[in-house]
Amino acid sequence: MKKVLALILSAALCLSMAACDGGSTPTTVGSQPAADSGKTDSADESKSGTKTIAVMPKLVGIPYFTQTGEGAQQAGKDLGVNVIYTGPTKADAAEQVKMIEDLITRKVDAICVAPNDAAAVIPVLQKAKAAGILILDWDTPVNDEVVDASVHQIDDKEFGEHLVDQLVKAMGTDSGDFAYVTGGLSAPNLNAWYDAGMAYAKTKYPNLHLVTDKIPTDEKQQVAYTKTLDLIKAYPDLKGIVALSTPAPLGCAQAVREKGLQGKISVVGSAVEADSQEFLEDGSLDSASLWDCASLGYLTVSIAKTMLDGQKLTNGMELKGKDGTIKLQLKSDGKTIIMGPPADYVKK
Amino acid sequence: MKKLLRKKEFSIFLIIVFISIVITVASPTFLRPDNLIDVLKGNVVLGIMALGMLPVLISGGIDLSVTGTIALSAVLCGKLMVTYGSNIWMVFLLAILIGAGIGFLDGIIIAKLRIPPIVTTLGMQSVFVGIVLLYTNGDWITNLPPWFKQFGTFTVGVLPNGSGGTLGIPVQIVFLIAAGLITWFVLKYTLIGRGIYAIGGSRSSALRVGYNIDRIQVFIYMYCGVMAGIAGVLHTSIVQQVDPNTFTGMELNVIVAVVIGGASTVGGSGTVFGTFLGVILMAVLENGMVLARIPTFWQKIVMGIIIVIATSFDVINHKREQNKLVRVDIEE
Amino acid sequence: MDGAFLELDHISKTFPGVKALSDVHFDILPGEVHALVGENGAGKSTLIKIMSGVYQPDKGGVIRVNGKETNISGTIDAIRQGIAVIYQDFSLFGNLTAAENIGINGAIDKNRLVVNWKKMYQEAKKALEIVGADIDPSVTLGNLSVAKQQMVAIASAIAQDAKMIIMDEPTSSLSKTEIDKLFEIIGTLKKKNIAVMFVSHKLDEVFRVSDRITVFRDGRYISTAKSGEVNTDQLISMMVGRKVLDKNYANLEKKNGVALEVNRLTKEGNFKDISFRLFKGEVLGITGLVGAGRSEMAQAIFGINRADSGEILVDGEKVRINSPTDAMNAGIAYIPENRQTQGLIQDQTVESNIALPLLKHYTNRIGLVKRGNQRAFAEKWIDRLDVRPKNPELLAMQLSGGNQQKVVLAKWIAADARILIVDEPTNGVDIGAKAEIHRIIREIAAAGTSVILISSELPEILSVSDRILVMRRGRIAGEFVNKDVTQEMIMDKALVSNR
Amino acid sequence: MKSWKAWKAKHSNELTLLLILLGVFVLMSVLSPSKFLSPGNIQTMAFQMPEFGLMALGMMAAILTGGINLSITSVGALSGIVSAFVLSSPWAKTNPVLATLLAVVVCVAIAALTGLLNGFVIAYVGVAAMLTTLGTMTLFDGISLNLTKGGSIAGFPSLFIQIGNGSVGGIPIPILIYTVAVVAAYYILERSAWGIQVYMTGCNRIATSFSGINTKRTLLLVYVFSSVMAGLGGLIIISRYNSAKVDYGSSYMMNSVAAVVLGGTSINGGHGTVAGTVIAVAIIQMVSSGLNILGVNRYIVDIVIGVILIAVLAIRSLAGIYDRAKLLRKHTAS
Repeated sequence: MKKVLALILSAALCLSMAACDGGSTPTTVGSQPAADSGKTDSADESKSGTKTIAVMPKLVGIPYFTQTGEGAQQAGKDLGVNVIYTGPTKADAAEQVKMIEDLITRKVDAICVAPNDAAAVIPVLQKAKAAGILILDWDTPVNDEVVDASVHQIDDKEFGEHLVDQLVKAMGTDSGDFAYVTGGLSAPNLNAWYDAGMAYAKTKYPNLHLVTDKIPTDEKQQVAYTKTLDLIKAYPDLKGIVALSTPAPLGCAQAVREKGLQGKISVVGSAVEADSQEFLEDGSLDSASLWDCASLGYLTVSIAKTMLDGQKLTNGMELKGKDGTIKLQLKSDGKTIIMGPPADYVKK
Repeated sequence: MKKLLRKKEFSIFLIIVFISIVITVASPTFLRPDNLIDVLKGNVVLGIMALGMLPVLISGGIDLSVTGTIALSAVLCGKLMVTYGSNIWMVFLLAILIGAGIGFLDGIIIAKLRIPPIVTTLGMQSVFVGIVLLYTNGDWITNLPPWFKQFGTFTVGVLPNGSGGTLGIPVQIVFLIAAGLITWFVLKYTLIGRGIYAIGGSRSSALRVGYNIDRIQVFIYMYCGVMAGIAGVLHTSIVQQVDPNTFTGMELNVIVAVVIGGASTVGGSGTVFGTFLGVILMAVLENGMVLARIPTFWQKIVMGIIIVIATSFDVINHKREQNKLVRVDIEE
Repeated sequence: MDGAFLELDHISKTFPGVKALSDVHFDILPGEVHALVGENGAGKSTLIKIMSGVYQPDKGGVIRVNGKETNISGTIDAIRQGIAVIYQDFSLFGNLTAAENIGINGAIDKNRLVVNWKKMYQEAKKALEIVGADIDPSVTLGNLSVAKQQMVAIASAIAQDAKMIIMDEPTSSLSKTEIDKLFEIIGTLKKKNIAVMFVSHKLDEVFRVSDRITVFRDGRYISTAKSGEVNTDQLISMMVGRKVLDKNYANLEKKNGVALEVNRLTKEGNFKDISFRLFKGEVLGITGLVGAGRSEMAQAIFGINRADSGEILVDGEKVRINSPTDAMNAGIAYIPENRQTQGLIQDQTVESNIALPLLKHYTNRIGLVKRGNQRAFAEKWIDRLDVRPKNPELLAMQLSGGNQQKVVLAKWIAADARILIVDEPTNGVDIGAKAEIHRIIREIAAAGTSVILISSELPEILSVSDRILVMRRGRIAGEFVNKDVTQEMIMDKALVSNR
Repeated sequence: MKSWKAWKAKHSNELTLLLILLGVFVLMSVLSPSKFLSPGNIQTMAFQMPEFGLMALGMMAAILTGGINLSITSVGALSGIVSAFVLSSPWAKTNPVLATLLAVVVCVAIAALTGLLNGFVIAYVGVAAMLTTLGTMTLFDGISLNLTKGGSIAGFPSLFIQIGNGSVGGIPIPILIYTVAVVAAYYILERSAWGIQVYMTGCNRIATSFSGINTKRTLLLVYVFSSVMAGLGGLIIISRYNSAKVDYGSSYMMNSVAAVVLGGTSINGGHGTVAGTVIAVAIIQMVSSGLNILGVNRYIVDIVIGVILIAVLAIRSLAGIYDRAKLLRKHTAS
């Protein structure tokens, strides 16, 4: 009886393996080499002539990181490198570390990681480095000597301050009640924006008054929506909301729209242009600020490629960017790259 | 009156009243009809899933796979609308079919293979959640057809909102009420519904009386599935896009709500009214936390404490009653 | 017999190892109350199970309903043929209302989709009125007293228009007044021309209600008599038979010190003013009817449910017993009445069952169990009590009733408690094992252990104990020295309110 | 030979699981010899398994009594966070050895406390384990959140980092800790007097207490044990990730239930072996890293695990029904 069990299970496994053939493509969006590297055991990615660059987002499957992924894949095609774009299914540092460990096993040439938690990935990145792998971080800095280059879409401080400026612009006044709605209490970059924004507001706009501690919405639009409704009621004089993380602004805007408070409450935040369009239209969302996600992904790969080719990064060097060549903005430390100021999307 | 006091629902009703008072003191807006409507609307999904979970718990089972069901329903319905336009009827039909299908699988495995419900549904959950994310790669489904968005914001009737104007009842709430009535009817008036209570009360007696236990079990899980399926559509109608990742961990909230509402985890007891109270308690807590201006970082702690206390409270009451039983009538 | 509603002839039932019934006869007329009496193990419950379709009789038996030969394929079938059983546990739904408990069978039978509560309540009301019980149909059954639950059970039988109702020990846990009420009900059933089979130990009740009385003994049919034509003593002698009891009690009044003394032990709703002394090396039999509060009392002494007042002295020392652990430390052991759920852990091995109470005896300093010793120990006791098969690795549930009971005994004898309380040790155990168990009890007593033997089987009590206490309705009704005491004398104390 | 037969019969479940494990291993190796079989990967798995394994052992103890411990990962996180405060304190910089030791002690102590809370409510108040632990899960998460304000606590002495990342003679320290914990768990649960009481309580609480065993106390301690295992898991996690944070390892909760049940522990309590759980953990670990290395979609992993779980239990219960039928036939025959 038990023998049967074992057999059936192996069968079940094989089946699921078969399923993988169809299934695997999504996470490694369109990057054939990476996709089939599993099944036909093409030994190590490195052996197959072209370099392999692994780009790991905080998590796969949210619009923001899907777009960065597309950028990265684009770069892969243009620059003739294999790009593996894969990450955990939820923003869990533990999962991410495991996957990096597996990437080391896959002997990739470079790992570009957007860490869920900077400190958490340092040990594994050190392992990677020991294995002779080029280490980059992007989206969120690791802040450790282990990384060879650090790609910043923008300086967190600047962005946090920028959002506050946007809010003041939207409100048309620099005094009144406002609130922060954030994706999660434990997201480092969101917290960085919040802290920077608050510090900035205190000094520059002393009359802005934060009504309550930042409200968490666990990266869910629906939660942002209900919490905003609560906010609106709890604080009748609320004039503005700064929404951090990509789903949050949409949720807030939805609440504002539903209550018809477009005129009264201004919402600004970090959102992907495509999704925010409709809310920008009816003014429930005053402005969405974000960098061009695709470019970020592209730039990251492009820099990794340059370094793998053994070139040294220099400030102002010419580099292939998503839309033609760009000049590299390198900070004095020789490894921090700033992509440029954010793009603000407003009602067209 | 005494009978009322003995009712399980009553203790939680008291807790709700108490908390509501606290909140209202902190923020009078709490009792404004528009707030209450918002609170309700925000918890329609939880409520409908709870109504589906209720019969499962009454029968002494449990269903962790609802998360997979609601996710699959939301995603497939979303795709259906985006790709084929389709219409509201097709959407709900699809949702119901999905729910019924998954529920049927659960039920068959539990009834025929005799795998404990918690294990079966745990496995099913990871399978279907996996399938959903595999299919969507977690990507959102946006720009749903306008007719669906209109459906989402559709309201019926008019109530005075605290501040002079009027407001209508969102269609989602209508669904919640309908689901409540249906569940109530099924549980109270159908033979199968009574069978659910019978199984939960005493499986052996239920057999002796002649209930077809397997059939009833399959029905229970299908019913739960269908409710989760419908919840999926309603969730989409509120949020107006589909985020496949948004449902993770939902099953536990649903179970807590139902059990707080007086359904026992060993089966046999539980009412629609109680479940409503359970959902409302959870909703009021969520909503009140912000209104009552409880610091963000204390909200979860308060939540946890209330859950533990509420459940202990009930158990202790029950024990006290048991001790009163007389075994032998003593000769005087 | 002509016009009988139900008639059984040449009914036998054999189980692996045991012949529960051999060639018995029973019949019952419409509107008749026919009592079936006999000691435990006389085969009463087996017959009931056959009548209610739980068991199928061996080949050769004949069952006739309304003179037509038939067979009762299952519980549902029994109900369809008009035979309803009221089990001691009633098999009702405690979480449902009285009305539903009464009405639901009908709904299921007709396979209705929708339940018509109005109708159900009406039927329930009607049935309850016939029974003459003032019970609100909408009340949850669990909140009703046992007596009321029983009435509901009867009502539900009526609602299924049963032609015959079997009552298994119906008065076992009813109060005096409740019993009177029950008999009224039986009266009304008679008027409705419903036959009632009344199964009971309590002879005074039997005489009160029944038209005819049938006596079984050791799975055999003894005789049937009109209740007017026999008296208590004749009946008792029929039940007991003229078999000579080997009163192998050690001796009387061996006064080598008091092992256990209980003073005015009282627990509300369980027992009252229990006082007695247990001497060293003595077997003290405690008998009385089921539900007289014997087990409750024993469990209080063992600390399972605490007594409200009164004191317990072991070897003259006053002891506080709030938990079984306390009791064990005081040297008291209790072998519960329900072997299946309380005495044994069915799906664990014989070895671990025997070893459980004594774990600490074969654990080393760091608390690990010395398996070798444990095995040796288990085997020793399996041997000494001759548990068959002699395999410590078998699961408890794989043993026959008798051997299971031996395992339970072993478990506690091994714990060499100075005071051993044995509650219905031979319940559902075949004759051979029974004798052995008796022998074992005597042996350990001879070895100096004091034993309290709780049993409703008088021959057992008489053949094993030195002294005998009789309990009735939560109190001690009499005490005998087991010399020239007869079953009749004991029965008399146990059954009949002071006459 | 006969004794071998007996042994085989007794451990058929573990053997079956081993067979499956072997199957998975072979399958993965065939699909990707150069990577899956690489020492690097074997070591990686050795680093990854312990934290999960410890959680599973904790979960197993709870399930053995017919309960469940949904707060297990929250306990891990909370106790990890508290000891992280010790480790990141300026004092720790100066004397790392003491700090590391203290951290371990604190971690275990906190875990034990949470266990006492769970155990008290479950054993003495009598609330269903599932409910209790659902409530405390929220509570513990809340406390962790409150302590960390959502951020992560980092900056531990390098000595402590070794616990999670170092290895002696090529053997990762976590796996050493895990091995010790497994052996300990085996002796505590399967060989000690208390452990036997746990199994007995799980089988039949009434009969056990009628045997003079204080089942309430036993139950209480079970949840303490469960929490302590989770605490150790948490310790390894924070060391591996060089920081402590609320949601670390949250993904282990339901997985550990799956592992325990897959390992042959009955969800109704009373039966199950440490060995079974350990093998099941290994299976899940291998499937998930194996599929990762193959570059297979992350989501497939969940699906595969779910399928394996149901398949194994289905066949187990069918086998059970089959055996019971056989037993019955034997009886009726005699």
